[in-house]
Amino acid sequence: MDFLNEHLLSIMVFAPVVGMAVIWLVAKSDNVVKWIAAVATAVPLVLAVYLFNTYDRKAEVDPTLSLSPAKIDEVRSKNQKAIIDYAMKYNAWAAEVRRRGEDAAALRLEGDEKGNVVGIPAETVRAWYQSTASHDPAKWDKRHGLQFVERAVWFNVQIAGLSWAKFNVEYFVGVDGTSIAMILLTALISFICIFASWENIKKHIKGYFCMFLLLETGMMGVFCALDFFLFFIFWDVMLLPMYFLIGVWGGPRKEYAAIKFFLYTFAGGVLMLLAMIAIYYGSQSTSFDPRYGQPFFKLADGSLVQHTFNLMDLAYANSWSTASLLGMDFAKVIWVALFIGFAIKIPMFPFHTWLPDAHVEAPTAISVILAGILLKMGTYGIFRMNFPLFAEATKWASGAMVVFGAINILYGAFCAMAQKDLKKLVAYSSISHMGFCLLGMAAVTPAGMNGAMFQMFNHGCITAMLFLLVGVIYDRVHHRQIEGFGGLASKMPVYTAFTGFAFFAAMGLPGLSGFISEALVFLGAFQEFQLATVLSAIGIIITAAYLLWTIQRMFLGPVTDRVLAYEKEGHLHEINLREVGTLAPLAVMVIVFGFYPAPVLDLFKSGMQGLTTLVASSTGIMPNVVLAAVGG
Amino acid sequence: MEFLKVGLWQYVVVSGVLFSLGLVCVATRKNAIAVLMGVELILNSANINFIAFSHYVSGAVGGQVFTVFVIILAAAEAAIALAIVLAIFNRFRTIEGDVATTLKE
Amino acid sequence: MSVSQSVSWFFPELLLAFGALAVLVVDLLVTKHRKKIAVVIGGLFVLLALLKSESAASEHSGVVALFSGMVVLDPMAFFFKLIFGIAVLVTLFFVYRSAESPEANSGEFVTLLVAVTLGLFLMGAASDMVMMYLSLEFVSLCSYVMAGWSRKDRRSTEAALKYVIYGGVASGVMVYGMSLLYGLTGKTNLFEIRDALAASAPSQLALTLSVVLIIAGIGFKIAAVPFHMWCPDVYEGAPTPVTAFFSVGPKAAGFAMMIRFFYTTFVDATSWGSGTELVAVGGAPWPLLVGIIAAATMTLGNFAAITQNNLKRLLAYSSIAHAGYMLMGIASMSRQGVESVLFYLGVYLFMNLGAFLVVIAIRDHTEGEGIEAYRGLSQRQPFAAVLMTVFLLSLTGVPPFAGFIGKFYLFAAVLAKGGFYYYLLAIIGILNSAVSLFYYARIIRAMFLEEPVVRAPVGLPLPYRVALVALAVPTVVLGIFPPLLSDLTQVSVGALGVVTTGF
Amino acid sequence: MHATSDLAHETLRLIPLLPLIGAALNGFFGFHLQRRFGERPVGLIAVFASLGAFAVAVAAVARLAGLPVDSRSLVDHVWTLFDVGQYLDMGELHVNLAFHLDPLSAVMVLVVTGVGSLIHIYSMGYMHGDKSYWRFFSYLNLFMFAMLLLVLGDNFIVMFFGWEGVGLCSYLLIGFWYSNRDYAKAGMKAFVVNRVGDFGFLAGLLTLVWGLSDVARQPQEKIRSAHAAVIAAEVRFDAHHGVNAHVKKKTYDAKAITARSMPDHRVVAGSLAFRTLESRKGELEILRQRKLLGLGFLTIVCICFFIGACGKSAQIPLYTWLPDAMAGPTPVSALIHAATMVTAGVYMVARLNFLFALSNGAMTVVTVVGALTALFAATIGFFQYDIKKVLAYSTVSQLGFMFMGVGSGAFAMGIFHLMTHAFFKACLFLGAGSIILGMHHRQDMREMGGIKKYMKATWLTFLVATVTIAGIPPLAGFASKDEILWNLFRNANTIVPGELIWAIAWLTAGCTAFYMFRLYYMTFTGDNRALAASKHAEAHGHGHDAHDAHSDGHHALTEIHESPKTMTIPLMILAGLSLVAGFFQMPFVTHFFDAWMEPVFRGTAHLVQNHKPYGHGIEAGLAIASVAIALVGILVVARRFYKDNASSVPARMLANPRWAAVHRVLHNKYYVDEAYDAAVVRPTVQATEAFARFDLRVIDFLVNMWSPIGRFFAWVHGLADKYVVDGLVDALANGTIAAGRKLKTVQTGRIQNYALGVLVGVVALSLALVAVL
Repeated sequence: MDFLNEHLLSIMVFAPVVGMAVIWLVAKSDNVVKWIAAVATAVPLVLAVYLFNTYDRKAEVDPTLSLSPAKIDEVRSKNQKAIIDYAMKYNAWAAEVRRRGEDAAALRLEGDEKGNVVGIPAETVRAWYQSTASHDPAKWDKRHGLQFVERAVWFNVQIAGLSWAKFNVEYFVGVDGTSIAMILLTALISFICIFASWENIKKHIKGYFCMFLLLETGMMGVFCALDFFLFFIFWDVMLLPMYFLIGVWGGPRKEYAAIKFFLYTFAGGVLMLLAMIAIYYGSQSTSFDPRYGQPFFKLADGSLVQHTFNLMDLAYANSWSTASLLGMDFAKVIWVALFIGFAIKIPMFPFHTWLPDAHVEAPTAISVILAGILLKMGTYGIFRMNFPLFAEATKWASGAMVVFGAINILYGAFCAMAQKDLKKLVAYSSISHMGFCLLGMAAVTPAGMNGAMFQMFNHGCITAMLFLLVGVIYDRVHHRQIEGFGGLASKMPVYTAFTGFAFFAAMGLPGLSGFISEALVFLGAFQEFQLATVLSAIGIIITAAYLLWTIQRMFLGPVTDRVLAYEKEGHLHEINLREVGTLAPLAVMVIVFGFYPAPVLDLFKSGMQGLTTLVASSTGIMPNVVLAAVGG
Repeated sequence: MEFLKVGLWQYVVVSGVLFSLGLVCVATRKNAIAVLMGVELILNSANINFIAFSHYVSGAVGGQVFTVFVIILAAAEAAIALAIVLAIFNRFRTIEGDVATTLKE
Repeated sequence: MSVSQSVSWFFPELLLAFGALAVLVVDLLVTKHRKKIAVVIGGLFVLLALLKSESAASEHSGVVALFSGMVVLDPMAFFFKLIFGIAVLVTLFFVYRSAESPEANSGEFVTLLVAVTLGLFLMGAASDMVMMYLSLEFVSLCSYVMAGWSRKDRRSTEAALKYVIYGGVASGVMVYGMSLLYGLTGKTNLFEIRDALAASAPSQLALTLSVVLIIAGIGFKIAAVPFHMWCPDVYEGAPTPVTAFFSVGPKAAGFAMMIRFFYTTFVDATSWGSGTELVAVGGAPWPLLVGIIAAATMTLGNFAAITQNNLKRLLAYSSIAHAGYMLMGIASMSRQGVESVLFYLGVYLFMNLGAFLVVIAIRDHTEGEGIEAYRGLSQRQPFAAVLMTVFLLSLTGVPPFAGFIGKFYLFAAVLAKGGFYYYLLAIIGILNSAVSLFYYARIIRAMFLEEPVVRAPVGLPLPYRVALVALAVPTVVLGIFPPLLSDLTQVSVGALGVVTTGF
Repeated sequence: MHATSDLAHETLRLIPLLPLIGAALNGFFGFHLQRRFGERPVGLIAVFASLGAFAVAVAAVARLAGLPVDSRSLVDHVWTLFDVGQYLDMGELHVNLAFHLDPLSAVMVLVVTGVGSLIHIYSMGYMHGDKSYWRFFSYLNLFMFAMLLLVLGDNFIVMFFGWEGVGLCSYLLIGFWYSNRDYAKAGMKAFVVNRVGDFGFLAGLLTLVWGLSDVARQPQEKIRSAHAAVIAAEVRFDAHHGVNAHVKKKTYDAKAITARSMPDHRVVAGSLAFRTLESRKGELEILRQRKLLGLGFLTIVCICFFIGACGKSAQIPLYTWLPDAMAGPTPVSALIHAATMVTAGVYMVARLNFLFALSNGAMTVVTVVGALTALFAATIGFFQYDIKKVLAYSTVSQLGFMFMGVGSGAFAMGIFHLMTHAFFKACLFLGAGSIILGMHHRQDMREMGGIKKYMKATWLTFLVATVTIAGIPPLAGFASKDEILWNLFRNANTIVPGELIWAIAWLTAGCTAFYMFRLYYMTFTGDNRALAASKHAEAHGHGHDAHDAHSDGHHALTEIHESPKTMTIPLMILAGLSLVAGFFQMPFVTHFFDAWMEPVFRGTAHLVQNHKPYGHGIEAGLAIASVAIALVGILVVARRFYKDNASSVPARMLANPRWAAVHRVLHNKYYVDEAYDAAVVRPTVQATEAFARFDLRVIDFLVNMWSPIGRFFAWVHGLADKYVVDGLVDALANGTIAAGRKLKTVQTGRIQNYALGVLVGVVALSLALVAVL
C-alpha cells in the first residue's frame, strides 16, 4: 500500500501505455485487445477514484508559501540585507581570484570551506540557512496544496565549464485539487470511451486501442506533471495518437480534419516551447547562497541549480531575472505566447476552427475525448502556467481574456444555432461553453476561478454525454443531419430522455452540475467585468434556444416518413444497454454534483487558495492573514 | 618609381585579379572543363597569396608548404573531375535530344 | 610532440589507411561471388579503428596535439570519430544488403568508404589550415567518386559531375580565404592564429572576407545555403546508401571543422575554462554570418522540401534544413550552443540513417522512391511504417523522440544567449520546424491514411528489421533519457579550445 | 432582524423531498408499474407524495404559527452548495442548500401543496386512459418539487433552482403530447421566453452581489452609521405612524437595536440568503444612494429582477408564452399556469420587498407594467373562443393585479390576491377541464352551450368561481382585489399617481367581469351546439362529415357526461375556498392576513408610503365603485349573451366596420406574436446563419489560406530550384556535351549577369583588401 501511495500517479500515468505494450506484443484476437484496453483504462479509473477519496481536502495550506515573489523579496531583503552584503564581498574576492587565472572550479570548492576567510562568519551562514529552511524549495508538499508528490531528477545536464549551471529536468508529478478533478474526468471518460468504441471501431482494432491508450497516458501525464518540460513532453505525446485516431478511423474528410488538428496544435506547442525555454532562462530563485554568489534552486536530489522547469519553484520561489524581452515586458510577452498556445486547445476564437472539423470527422469516442478532456487542457494549462507564473501579467491581460471569453460564448452559441449537423452543433456548443471557463478565470476572483475549474469538470461530463448520444444515433442511421429526423421521441423514448437530460444539463439548468459552475463564473466575473459578463449571460438564452430547437426538430412532433423508413429497415432500435452504461455514470455525476457540488469544489480549495493569494497579492491586495504570517 | 618596387601588395593584387578571373570563369563557362580551369585559377591565386605572405608576413615556410599541398590536390582533383567529365561524355553522347535533365523534377 | 610520439597516438588513422589497402588486396584475391567479404573486412577495420580511438581517448584525458599541431586528439575529435564510425558501419551494412549497392566493384567501393573514413577522422581532428584543406579535399575526392559510382545510371554520373564542379569551386574559394587569413596572421595553425589575433587585431574587412570565403568551403560540405545547390541533385542521383552516408558523415565532419575553426580561432582560450561567457577574439562577425546562413538554410531547405515527391530528394532538402538548425547552435557562440550541435548530430545520425534505411528497403522491394510508393505502407509493411513514423517524427522534433530533445537544446542555446538577433533566429527556427511538419506529415499520412496503390505486402528481411530497430532504439531512448548522449557531448565540448601553442 | 431568531427545523426538507421521491419513482418505474398494475398505483404514488408534502407543510406552518410573532422563522440547512473565497476579504461567497419558512413562504407552501394536491387528485380522473399516465404524474411531482424549492429557498440560488425547475416542468408538461408539433413548439416558446426573464433575474443578482461586495470593502464605520440611520428611521416610523394599529406596538431602543442587529459584514458578506441580505441595512442604504447608468443602483437591480418576474409571471412584454402554454393538459394549466408557477414572479417581488421598497422607480415600473398587462390581457380576453385561452388571458390579467399590489407597496395584499386567485382560477381551469372532458376534448366555446344541464357539479363550482373573479362581495376575489385597489389609490410610492393606476385597475375589473361572464354564458347557458350539430349531421347522413372540421376530426358528440368524483370533489373544495378565503382579509372586517404577514414586511413598512390621507369613507366609496363596475360588466354580457349565446360576437357589432376592426385586433391579440416573430425571432435566426457563414467563409478561410501561402512559397522556391540551381548545373552539363561534340570551348551562358555581379563584388573586395593590407 505504501508503494501504491508513493507511486500512485506514476502507475496511473503509465498503466495505459503498459496496456498498449501488452496489446502490441501479445494480443491476437480483437476481443482480447478490447479487454486488455478496458483493464488498462480501469486501473487509472480505480486509482483516480481512490485519489479522489483519499485526497486530504482539509490540508492546511501555509499562506506564506504562496506569496508573490516580489513580496518574498521585500520581506527577505529586510532580514537579510547583511548576508547579501557579505555575499557581494565574497563575489568580489572570487572575481579577483579568477582574474589571476586560478581554476574556477577549484575556487568554488575552496569557497565552501573558506567561508570565514572571505569574511562571512559561519554563524551568519548558518542563520541564513535556517531562515531559508522554512521555504526549502526541495520540498513541495501539502503545505503548498500538493499531495501524492513524486519527485526525482530526470536529467541534469551539465553545461561544460560551468559545473553548477545545469540544464535540468525533473520527473515531478503531484496533484492539487484541480488536477484531481481533471484526472478523475480523464480516467472516467477514457474508460467509458473504451466501451463506446467497443462495436463501432471495425478496422485496425489493435492499432486503435494502442493509440487510444497512448493518448490516455499523455492526458494523464499532462494533468499530473509539475515540471514544465515533463508537461510539454506529455502535451506533445498526445498529438500523435490523436492525429491517427482522427485520421485513420475518422469520417469522410478525416485527412483534412486530422492535418488541421495536428498543425493547429503543433503551432500552439511550438509557441509553448519557445515560452518554456524563455521561462527557464528567465528563472531566478529567491533563495540565495553566498557560497555560490548566485541564487539557486534545489533539485530533488539536493543539487543546486541556477534555472529550473519546476513549476512550483517557478511560481512560488522565483523572481524573473529579466525585466524585458525585446523592449517589451518579459512576463507579458511570455504570458501571451503561453496563452495562445493554450488558447488553441481551448479553443478560443479565432483559433477554434479546427474543432468543428475534428469533431465531425472523429469517431464518437474520440470526439468524446477531444471535447471532454483535451479542451480542458487549454484552460488547465492557463491555470497551471499563466496564473501562478505570471500573476501580474495575468491581471494585466484579464480584460482581454474576458473579451475573448464573451466572444467565445456568444459566437459559439450563434454558430451552433445555425448548424445542420448535430455533431457540429455540439462542437460549437463546446466552444461556447469553454468561453465560460475563460470568463471565470479571467476575473481572478475566487468565485470566478472556482467556477471556471468546476465548469471544466462539468463540461467534460456533459459534453461527453452529448457526443456519446450523437454517436448512438449515428450508429443507427449513419447520418447526423438534424433535418433528417423528426418525432424520434415516440420511437426511441429512452434515447430521447437521455438526450433531453444532456441538453438541459448543457443549458445549465439548476440542479444539474453545469449550473453551479456557470453561476459561479457569472458571480465571479461580474465583480470585475460587468458589461462583458452581462453580454455573456445573453448566451444562456441563445443556448436554450438552439438546444430546445434541436430537441423540437429531432424528437418532437409527428414521426416523419424518413424515421418511419429507418424503422422499417430495422435501424431504429432503442438505445442498448452498453450505450446506457456509457451514459449513466456521467448522468449520475451531473445530477449529484448539481445538488451536492461540495466534493469537487472542496478539492479546488487548497490549490485555489495559493493561486488566488498569489494573483491577489501581486495586485497589492494582501490578505491580512498572510501579512501577519510574514511579519510584513 | 616607388610603385615599381615589387612588394607585397603587387602580389596581392595579382592574386586578387587572378581569383576574380577564376570566379568569372567558373560562373560564366558552361563547359565543365573550362570551369575546372577556373578552379585552377582560383587555387593558383591562393598559392600566390600563400607564397607572398610566407615571404613578407610570416617568414616561416608554412605558406609554401601549403602551396605544395594545394598544387598536389589540384592535380588529384583535376584527374577525378576529368574522369567524371569523360564518363558523362561517354554516357550522354549516345543519346539524342534533351540531355542531362534527368534530375529535374 | 615529436613525430614518433605522435604516430603512437595515430593508430586509428593508420589502421584505416591500412584497412583501405587491405580491402583492395582482398578484393583482388577473392572470387567474384564472394566479393562481399570485402565489406566485412572493411567493416572490421573501421571497428578496430573505433576501438583504438576509444582506448586512446580513455588513455589521455586532456588534449594532445599531434604532428606539430596538425591534428589534435581531444574528446570532441573522439566524439566525431564515433559518429563517423557508426555512420560508416551502417553504410557498410547498407552496401552489404542493398540491391542498389555497387556489386561488381564492391571491393573498390569499400576501399573508398574506408578511405573516406580516414578523411573524416582527420577532418574532425584537424587543427591546422593545411590539414583542414587536405582532409576536406580527401573526403571530397572520395565522395565525388562514390557519388558517380553507378556508372550505368545516368543520374549517378550527372550527380558526380555536379558534385565535383561545386566541390572544386568551394574548396578553391576556401583556400583563398585561408590564404588571406594566413596573410593576416602569418600562421596556419588555428591556435597560433588565435593567439596572433588576440595579440593584434587585424583589419576587420580582410578578416571578414577571409571568414566568408572559408565558410563557403565548409558550408559546401554541410550544404548550407547558398552553397547547397549540389545537395539535392547529388542526394537524388547517388546510390541510396551513398546518399545516406553523405547526409551524415561529411556533414558531421563539416560541422566538426566549423566548430573547431570558429571556436578555437575566434574564442578566447581562457574564457573556455573560466566558467563565464565565451569571449570573442579577432572581432570577426562570424556569429552573425553563421546565423544568417542558418536562417536561410533552414528556411530554404524546408520550403523546398514541401513540394518534393521523391523521398530521397525530400530527405536531401530536409537534411539541408537540419544543417540550418545546427548552424543556429554554432551561431550562438556559447558552450551550450556547441554542445547542442554535437547532441543534435548524434541524434541526427540515428534518425536520418533510419529514415534512409527505410527508403532503401522500400526501394529494394518496390523500385520506388516517390511518395506514391509509401501510400498505404502501414497495410503493406506495418513494421517499416511504424519505424519510419518514429524517424520522421523525431526529425520533426516531436516528443518523446530524440529529435525533440536535440531541437530543444538548440533552441535553448539560442534563447539562452538572449538579444533580439537570437530571439529572431529562434523564432525563425521554430517556425521552420512547424513548416517541416508539412512534408514529414505528408509521408506519415501517405503511409497511414491513404490507400495503397498495390496491395501486395512488402517484404522486409530480418537484417533490415534488426538494423531498423537498432537505429530506432537510440532515437527513442535518447529522447527519454538524453544524458546518455549529453554527458558525452558535455565532455567533448569541455576541452575545446584548451590547447595553447607550443607543441 | 429576523436572522437572529431562526429556528432549525429539519423537516422542512421533507416538503420538497417527498414530491421528488414521487417523481423519481414514477419516472424510473412508472412505465412498468402502469403496464403491470394499471394507472392506480402510479396516480396514488403521486397523490400521496403531494399530500405528504402538504401534511408536512401544515405541521411546519403550525409550528411556525406557534412561535412568537417576531421569531416566526424556521430554517433547514441541508448542506453547503458552494463556499468559495473565504480566505480573502474580497468576493467571498457562501451559499447553502437551505430552506426557510416564514409567514410569506408558509402561505406559498400551503397554496402550492394544497392546491397542488387537489389538482393531483383531479388529474387521476382527467388523465385516465392516457398511455403516458406515469410520465404525467412524474412530471407533476417534479413540478411540485421545483415549486417548493422556489418558495422555500433560503437564498437566491436555491430559489433559482426552483425557478428554472418549474420552467423545465412547464416545458415538459406543455409539450406533454409532444407528437403534436404545435404543442411542442408552445413548450419551447415558454422555455425560451422564460430564459429571457431568467437573464434578467441573473443580471439583477449579479449586479446586487457586485454592489454588495463592493460596499463591503467600505470602512466599517460608514456602513455602521448608515445602518444606524436606517434603524433610527424604522423606529421613528413605528413610533409616529403605527398604521398597522392591530400590530402590537413595541418600544424600541434605537441604540440597543443598532448594537444588536448590526451584522458583522465579514461573516455575511458573501451570503446570498434573503434573511442575511435583508439584515444588511447599512450596505443596502449605501447602495441605494449609488447611481448606475444614470439610475439608482437598486432601481437597476430591481428592474432586472422584475424582468425575471415578467418572464415567469407572463407580464408585458414577456407574456406571449402563457396563452400558448394552454397546449398542456388542463390540470397543468390549472396548477402551473394559473395557481402556482406563474405567481412565482409576484412571490419574488414580495420576497425581495426589502430591495424593491428602496426604489420608487422600480416600484413604479412594477405597478405600471402590472396595470398595463392587466388591462391589455383583459381586452384580449374579450373575443377569444378557446375556453382555456380566455382563462389564460384572465390569468395574465390577474397577475397584473398582483403586481399592482406588490408594486404599490401592499406586498401582503399582492400575496393575498395570489392566494385567492390560486383558489378560484384553479377552480375555473379545473372546471374548464371537466367541461373539455365532458365535451370529448372540445375546447371551442362556439361548440359549447347548455352544459349547465349536463354537468351540475361543474356548473355550480364554475359559477362560484366566476362570481369570485368578477369581484362580487363577499367572495375572495372581491376581498383581495379591493384591498389592492384601495392600496393603489392611496399609495404615494409610484412616480405615476396612484389614482391613475387605480383607474386602470378599476376599468380592468369591469373587463374581467365582462369576459368571464361571456365565457360563462357561452358555455353553460342555451343549447349545446356540438350536440345539435352532430344530431344534425346524423340526420343528414355522412355527407356532411367534412362540415365538422372545426371539431378537429373528433367523433361526433353524442353525449355529455359529468366528470368522475376524483374531479368534482377538488372542484368543490376549491369553490368552497373561493367562497370563504376572502374572510382572511375582508375590507372593514378582518385583517388576519395582514397581521400574519406583518413580520415579513415590517422592515419595509417605513419605506412604503401608501398613506395618502384618504379616510374610510373614500375606501368604502371605492369598494362600491369596483363592485359597481363589475356588475356593469356582468349586465352588459347578460344583455348580449343570455339569450343569444350561440353567436360568438354580437352580429350587430361586426356589422359596424369600426367595431369589426377592433374585434379583429383583439381577436388576433394585437398581433404581438407576429410582431415578435418579425422583430426578434427571425433576425436572431438570420444572425446565427450570418455567424455560421462568417465562421466558414472568413475565419476558416483565413486558416486554410495559410496552406496556399505556404505552398506558394514552396512553389516559388521550387521555381528557383528548377531554373536557377538546376539551370546552372544543366548549363554545365549542356556545355560539356556541346564541348564534347563540337570541341568548341567558348560558350557564354545565360547566367552571365549574375556572374558579373559576383565579379564586381569580388574585385571590389580584393581592392579593398589590398588597400587595408
